[in-house]
Amino acid sequence: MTYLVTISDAELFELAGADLRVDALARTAELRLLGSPAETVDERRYRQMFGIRRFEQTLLDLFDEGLLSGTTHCCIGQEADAVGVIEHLRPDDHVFSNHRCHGHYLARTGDARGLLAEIMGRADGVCAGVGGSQHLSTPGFTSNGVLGGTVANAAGIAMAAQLAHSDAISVVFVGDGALGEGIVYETLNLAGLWQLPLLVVCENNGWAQSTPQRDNLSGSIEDRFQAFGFPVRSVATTDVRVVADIAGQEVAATRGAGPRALVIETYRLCHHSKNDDNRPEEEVAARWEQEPLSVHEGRVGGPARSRIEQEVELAIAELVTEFREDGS
Amino acid sequence: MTYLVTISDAELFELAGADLRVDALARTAELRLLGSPAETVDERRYRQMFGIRRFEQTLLDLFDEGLLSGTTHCCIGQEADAVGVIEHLRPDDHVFSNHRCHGHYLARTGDARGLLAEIMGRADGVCAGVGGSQHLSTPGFTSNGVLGGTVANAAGIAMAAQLAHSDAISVVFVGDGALGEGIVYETLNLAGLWQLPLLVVCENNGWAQSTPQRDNLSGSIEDRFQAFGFPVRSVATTDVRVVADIAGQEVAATRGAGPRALVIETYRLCHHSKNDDNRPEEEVAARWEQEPLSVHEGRVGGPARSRIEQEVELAIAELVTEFREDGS
Amino acid sequence: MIHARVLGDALRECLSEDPRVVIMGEDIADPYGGAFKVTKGLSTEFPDRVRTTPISEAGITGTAAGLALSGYRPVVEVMFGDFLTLTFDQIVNHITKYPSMSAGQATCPVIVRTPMGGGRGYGPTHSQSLEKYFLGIPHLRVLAASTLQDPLEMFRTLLDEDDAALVIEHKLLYPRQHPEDLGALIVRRPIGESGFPTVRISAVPAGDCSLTIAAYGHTAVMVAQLVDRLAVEEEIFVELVVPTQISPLDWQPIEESVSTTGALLTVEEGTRGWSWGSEVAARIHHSCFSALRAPVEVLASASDIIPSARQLEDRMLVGVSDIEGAIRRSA
Amino acid sequence: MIHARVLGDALRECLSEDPRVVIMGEDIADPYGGAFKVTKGLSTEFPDRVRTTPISEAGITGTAAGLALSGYRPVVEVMFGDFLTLTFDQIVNHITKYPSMSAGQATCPVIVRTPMGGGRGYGPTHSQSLEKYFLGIPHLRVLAASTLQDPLEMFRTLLDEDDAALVIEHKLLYPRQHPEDLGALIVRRPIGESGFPTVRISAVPAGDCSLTIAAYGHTAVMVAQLVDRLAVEEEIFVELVVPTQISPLDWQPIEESVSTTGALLTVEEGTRGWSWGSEVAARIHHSCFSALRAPVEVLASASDIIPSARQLEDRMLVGVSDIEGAIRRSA
Ligand SMILES: Cc1ncc(C[n+]2csc(CCOP(=O)(O)OP(=O)(O)O)c2C)c(N)n1
Ligand SMILES: Cc1ncc(C[n+]2csc(CCOP(=O)(O)OP(=O)(O)O)c2C)c(N)n1
Ligand SMILES: [Mg+2]
Ligand SMILES: [Mg+2]
Repeated sequence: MTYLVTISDAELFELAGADLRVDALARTAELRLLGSPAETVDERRYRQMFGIRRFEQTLLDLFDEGLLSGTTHCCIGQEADAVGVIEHLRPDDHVFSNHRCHGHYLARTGDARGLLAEIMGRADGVCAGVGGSQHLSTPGFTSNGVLGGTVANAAGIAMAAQLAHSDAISVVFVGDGALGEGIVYETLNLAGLWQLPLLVVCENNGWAQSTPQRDNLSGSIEDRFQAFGFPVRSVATTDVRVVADIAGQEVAATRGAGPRALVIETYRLCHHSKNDDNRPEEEVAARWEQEPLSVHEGRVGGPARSRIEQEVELAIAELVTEFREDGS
Repeated sequence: MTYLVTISDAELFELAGADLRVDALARTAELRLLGSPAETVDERRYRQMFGIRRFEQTLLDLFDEGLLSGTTHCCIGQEADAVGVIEHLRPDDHVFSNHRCHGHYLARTGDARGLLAEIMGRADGVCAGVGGSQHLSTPGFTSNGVLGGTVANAAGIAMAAQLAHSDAISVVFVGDGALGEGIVYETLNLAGLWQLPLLVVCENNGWAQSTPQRDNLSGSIEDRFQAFGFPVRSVATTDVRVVADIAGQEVAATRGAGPRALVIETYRLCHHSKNDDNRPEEEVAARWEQEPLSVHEGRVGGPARSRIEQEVELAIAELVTEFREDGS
Repeated sequence: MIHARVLGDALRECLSEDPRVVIMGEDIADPYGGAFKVTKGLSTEFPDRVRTTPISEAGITGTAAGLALSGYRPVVEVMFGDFLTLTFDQIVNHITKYPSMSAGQATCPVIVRTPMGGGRGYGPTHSQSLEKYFLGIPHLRVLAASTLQDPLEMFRTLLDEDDAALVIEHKLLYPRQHPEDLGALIVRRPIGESGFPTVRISAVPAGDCSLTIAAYGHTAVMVAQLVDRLAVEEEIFVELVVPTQISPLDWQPIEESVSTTGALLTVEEGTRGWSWGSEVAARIHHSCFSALRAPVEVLASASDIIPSARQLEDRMLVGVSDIEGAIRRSA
Repeated sequence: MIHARVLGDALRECLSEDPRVVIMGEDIADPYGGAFKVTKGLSTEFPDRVRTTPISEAGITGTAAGLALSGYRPVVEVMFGDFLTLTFDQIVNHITKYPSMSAGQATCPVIVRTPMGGGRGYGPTHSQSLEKYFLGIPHLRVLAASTLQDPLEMFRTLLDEDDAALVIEHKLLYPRQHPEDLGALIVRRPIGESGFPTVRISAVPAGDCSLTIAAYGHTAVMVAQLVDRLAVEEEIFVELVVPTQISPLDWQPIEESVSTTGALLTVEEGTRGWSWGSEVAARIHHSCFSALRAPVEVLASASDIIPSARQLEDRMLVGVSDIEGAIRRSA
């Protein structure tokens, strides 16, 4: 059996026994990458990012084929955020995500089967086909396609950890465009005031649907967090190592402490959803030069890379074949 | 005939002819202070602040007497803000206010009769008794008791000026507590982005109803405005001269230009509404030492002060007598 | 004891019994204890779990949602029911969605409580009864507290279940004695005492009543007094049916009553048009089509804002004389 | 021409005719032209008055309110009807309040337009028909566009008046030919052509119909096709009544129809319980009590969220076969 993506490590399974998450783990173990213990951190990161990339590219193909319907938002180009941040989280931490949640979900759970089934509207999807692409829920992970409100929800999860005297943290991924929503600032105020263990990760990809940042954002993202008393770190990178280093520090600093913000300047290389990209072609092309896989791949030896890629491709192919057969 | 409060000057009447405001002026002229042309700026400011003070104290007395019902929020201690800011406005500017709006309304219109009638629920009130204490509306002035949303409404008024290529501005008074509302930040973003001629005057009195600022505000008020690209001025004063100087500059800078914020640190000396003050007595007592009338009164000669005080007292007394008789 | 204290004591009891309970709201902490004093004393006893918040209705409610997703039982106080509008997105698109869109994996049992109602001259934005906009939201319970029911029973039942709930209270009930003194009236409660009972009140046995009146909250208390007075003074006998949960509604008690009386009047303080009574009329006229000797009458306030001036407010809101008139026309 | 273009052209016409018109919404500017392309081209022609905004539904609507208070005629596009929840406070406590609470001194004629509806697999938060929560808001008009009406006429009427309005559109109508091809059906419009006409559609003269169906928007279009098919294939004759303004409602056309047919069915895509049809049933059963030979039937979707999976969504939302079943039972 091959596995697609991992977030697991020894600690995860240790904790999971005492935790609701055990169900989710069991249900989704099949496509969960444990990797061989011999796999390096760089290999694991590559495997995860490659897994997310190929998963989403497969989704887009299936859409084109007419096998999927509805809508979907891929994170092609932003995989380093999901992987670099989430590798630092424990099972009792919580991730809140938005419309663009596949990468976060896969990095968090490895559950490619549950996610593909979900997006295909199958009863064995992680939310039985009810939630669909943007509404995922499993212990330790929630997403909602309505922008902004998730930040408040994530703050409540942080407050729960605080009330329980746990050092678990709550991480919320939010786009630059969603910073238009007022509830974000209500929450920054509240989280700052009550010193909730909330890490806001702003994936600043410079665009919101069709709108460039210059047309929807005034002032500065970093200053906004700072103005509410959040320590802010900011980085412009698609390098998973860089993300992981800084995210590791931020996760650690949030644990048992107050809220923080991490702003990652990145870029979405795919359409906003399926067929709606009006950005200048040169702009997109230039960003392909820095896409996370190519930035990172040199750190993984050729043979290891081929093995990982083959395993991932195979896992996805098997899944697609299986679902295709079910559907026919 | 004596007049209570003024905002008028030659310019006002010049413009008013071409303007809707003429109705409001006519309707309320009776208690409008034109003052003698000989009256100095300091005398006029004293008259206005004294007028607001005595008007509100009278309100509270009438409440105790049972002649008024419902609720009301007085601005005793904060009169310098209303007077010092609004004296710079033209008839075609607009003032948006909140629950604590009597001072703003009186400084803007001088319409003590319309306001008292309104709060008493009389058909000749400025809003026919429908709006009541916190929902006033007259050309150039609007208030709403629902916190936060008014800032967006005021931005729309600024946008109207901008679209009309007018250099009128929109001024909104907002409390420190209302900065909890998300729509405030949605508006800051929008106003910053579109460079709307909006002046946000934050009356930072350190309390929101029963809640001290340390329990409801994280970070810094000034930084919040700045983070959205607003130039901010900040001043801690109850001196109408100081307020007027800085407000004059801010009003001028907003005209035909983009949004700005003026934060005035001040103090409310009365209850939040009628009977709900839980602040430490010493804290309140200490602030009485700096109340705007006593800070300013030395600048008005004794005889002028007596004359002004008598005129104002008389005007209010006449009004109360008249309404009392109507009611009996 | 006054109603506000009964509510406060019920909340205190919940805080004591159930460590998952967390109360949040604007100005709810001591010494102030909330705009209507319901939470007075609670923050002193439970400082961690009774929190005064910034003025952020949406943010608080959204935070409560997160707490609820994590197994806590947040109770949000919205200072005036009028400001529920700011929580609407959290209620419709977050709180009531998470359990269902996760196919039952998540629960999000947020309780929002808030005072509705006019009669105090607070004007257009502090006097409304906005519950009608929250009726029929899938997966939301809407409950109306009054001096006719026990709030502790209601809260305990909510804490035993996993549903999101909006509890509406009424400003005019806060200072009122609780429980309501119903004198010689016959009061029937469902056997087995559900936490959300539908209380039935009449002066004579239901079989002798010529009209069913459905009402809740403060309006129901007004009607109860009329039931008594009209029986004693004029021998007009009606049965009042007071549901605790007003959406979704248990139709059975109303149907049972109407099948005997043959006529139904609904009364509520909110504005007319797509109001609580509309659905009641639609459903009861359907299920009791042949039993009804006249169409269902829906009495609600004018479709307008609530003026500040007391005399204008009185004219605008459904009052005792409006109800009395409607009863006379229908009974 | 497709419906989306007809809507867009109507807006273009309004922008040309009336310099007070300002359109604001998320991603509405060219080249994108809005999530559903209704505004395509408009920002190029009217760059000052057609503005893409940040993602701030409340802020935009509140800003529109200020524009409207200043004499402009803002038209806000909310990208998905689901996000109207975020505008609720501005609509309830600001926009509809200013005119009335100023005793008529202010006007605040904001128009909010938004696509409702499912059928595209967009899932629980992008498929809802939330209009029911906006029905009966004092001083708000709620209008439903469809291929059966002329949106230009509607917008022009709104621009001639001073009322705030919510215009709901439907995602499934955008790509549809407009006007609807009604073949041989008899279509009656009120004489004098009000801007908010109630259109009546039947295969045979109304007097020969055995059921009135009230519906709006996309649902009305579905019903219109059924009216035709059932008449041709099975000689079931029903009259469809389609109001443009769904709240407040002009009762007269429905009453007139029901007084002939003796039966009424309402159909809507929103969830059942305190829905559009509830008020229709409540009012019509009252005004046509003796004319009705059976209770009014209210058909709406299940009181649940809208699943993403297409087969689950189909099952949950009112569809043609549900309507057909209801017609067979009632006609
Ligand atoms: C409340 C709300 N308003 C609007 C939308 C529609 N919408 C979905 S994604 C999106 C753009 C979000 O941009 P950003 O937050 O930068 O995230 P990105 O798509 O760039 O990852 C918009 C406008 C929504 N889902 N929710
Ligand atoms: C949306 C909303 N939430 C709550 C309230 C209740 N309320 C009225 S005034 C007030 C305190 C406001 O504090 P601040 O903005 O500092 O103004 P101040 O009273 O100090 O002048 C509160 C909570 C309201 N009017 N509107
Ligand atoms: Mg973005
Ligand atoms: Mg304050």
